[in-house]
Amino acid sequence: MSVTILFLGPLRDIAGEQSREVDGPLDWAGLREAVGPEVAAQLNEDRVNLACKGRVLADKRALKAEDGDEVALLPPVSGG
Amino acid sequence: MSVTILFLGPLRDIAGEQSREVDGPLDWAGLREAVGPEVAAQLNEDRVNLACKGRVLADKRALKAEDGDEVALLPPVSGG
Amino acid sequence: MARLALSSPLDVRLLDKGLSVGEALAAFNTAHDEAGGIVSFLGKVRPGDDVRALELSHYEPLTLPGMKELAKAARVRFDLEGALVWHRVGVMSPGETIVLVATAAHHRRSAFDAADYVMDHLKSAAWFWKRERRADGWHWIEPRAQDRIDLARWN
Amino acid sequence: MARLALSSPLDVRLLDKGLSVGEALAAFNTAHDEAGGIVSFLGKVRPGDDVRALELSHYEPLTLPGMKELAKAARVRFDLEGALVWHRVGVMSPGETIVLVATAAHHRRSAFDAADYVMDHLKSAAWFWKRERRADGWHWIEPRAQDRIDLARWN
Repeated sequence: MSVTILFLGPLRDIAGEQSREVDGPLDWAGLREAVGPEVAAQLNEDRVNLACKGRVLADKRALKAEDGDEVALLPPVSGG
Repeated sequence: MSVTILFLGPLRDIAGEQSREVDGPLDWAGLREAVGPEVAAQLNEDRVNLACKGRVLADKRALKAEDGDEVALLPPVSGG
Repeated sequence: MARLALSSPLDVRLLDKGLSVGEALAAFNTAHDEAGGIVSFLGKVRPGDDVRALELSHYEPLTLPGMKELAKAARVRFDLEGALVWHRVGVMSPGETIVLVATAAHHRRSAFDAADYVMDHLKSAAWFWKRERRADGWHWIEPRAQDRIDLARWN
Repeated sequence: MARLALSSPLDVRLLDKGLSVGEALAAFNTAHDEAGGIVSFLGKVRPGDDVRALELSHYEPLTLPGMKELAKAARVRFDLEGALVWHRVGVMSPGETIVLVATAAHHRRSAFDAADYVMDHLKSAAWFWKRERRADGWHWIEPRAQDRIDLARWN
């Protein structure tokens, strides 16, 4: 069991992979460390959101993920 | 040969008929006389238009219809 | 689905019987496969309000030419790739289609605005006269004040 | 035409392959025969601009629930009788449909505004990420400034 970090949209290209498994628990500092400096820089931007267990966090800095959780990094969207 | 006067929409009910043939030539005064006082009162209103030979007249008081022409009385429209 | 031939870029019709909306829109879509956005409006006789039937009358020499002018004006104003403007005449029952408009454009805003523009003009600036049959007989319908306000937006 | 079953009043789908626009709109029309007005928007991959393919990705736990919330919000805000909100995911070619939205309402203004509202939100407030393949490879697309301005109209 571990925390799954998912890279959505262009963050996948920056991360160089679609997902990564890390040991829980995982907080904001741990996440930024786990994803490397380039993705961490993106994460700092307001327009990049974070979801944990399928819910978007109102305050991404309050992340508290446990083993088994999925954490998704959500860059700015473009649909339609 | 004569001038055909066509009553469109609700004017048909007021006129009590769909069309009427009158001898040409027909001008604004002649038209108002030919259609009777009730329709003539409607004709005086700005929102009632007049077409002659399939063209809406910019100035309906300038009507000059000859035998063979069709004159259409066009009350306010409502489509769609 | 049977292939329906549309004239392109503008297909403008007066129809004296029902129409297949799905077929018309599928054909319009196919005819404009370069367009990024297609908007359609379908207007139907509403059941309720005690309306048993609706009749639309027109004046042959003016109505269709006026609709063609309207479609041309919309095409120029909104830079459309194409438009379909179909309007029923005659007697219709509740649930039946009165009008079908479709617009194809590069961008969605143009397609939306153009369909809106065409509908506002069909409602209160095209040569149609509408009456409804209720329990107590036929009643002529005048454009609502709202229709005139809608139309004035485009001036 | 084959009968397509729609959920009513709201039919919201993520599709991983092409769709028949004519069939969908015919079914929507049939499902809402009490509505006076039905508006649809169809968005397609535009040929040209050197785009060879377009890919839309999504995030399963958020995307469909978000679209359902959007449809519900539109229904309440514009007093809709129903709405259809279908969005493609995966790789598409020029000419293929990306999105189909249809709205049914008592009055045409509500149907127009609701379709417009849903599209503005799908463009820049739904969980999709879009990239285009051009001659030199794939490029991620960010919402245009105009898309954000369009969205702000509804606040």
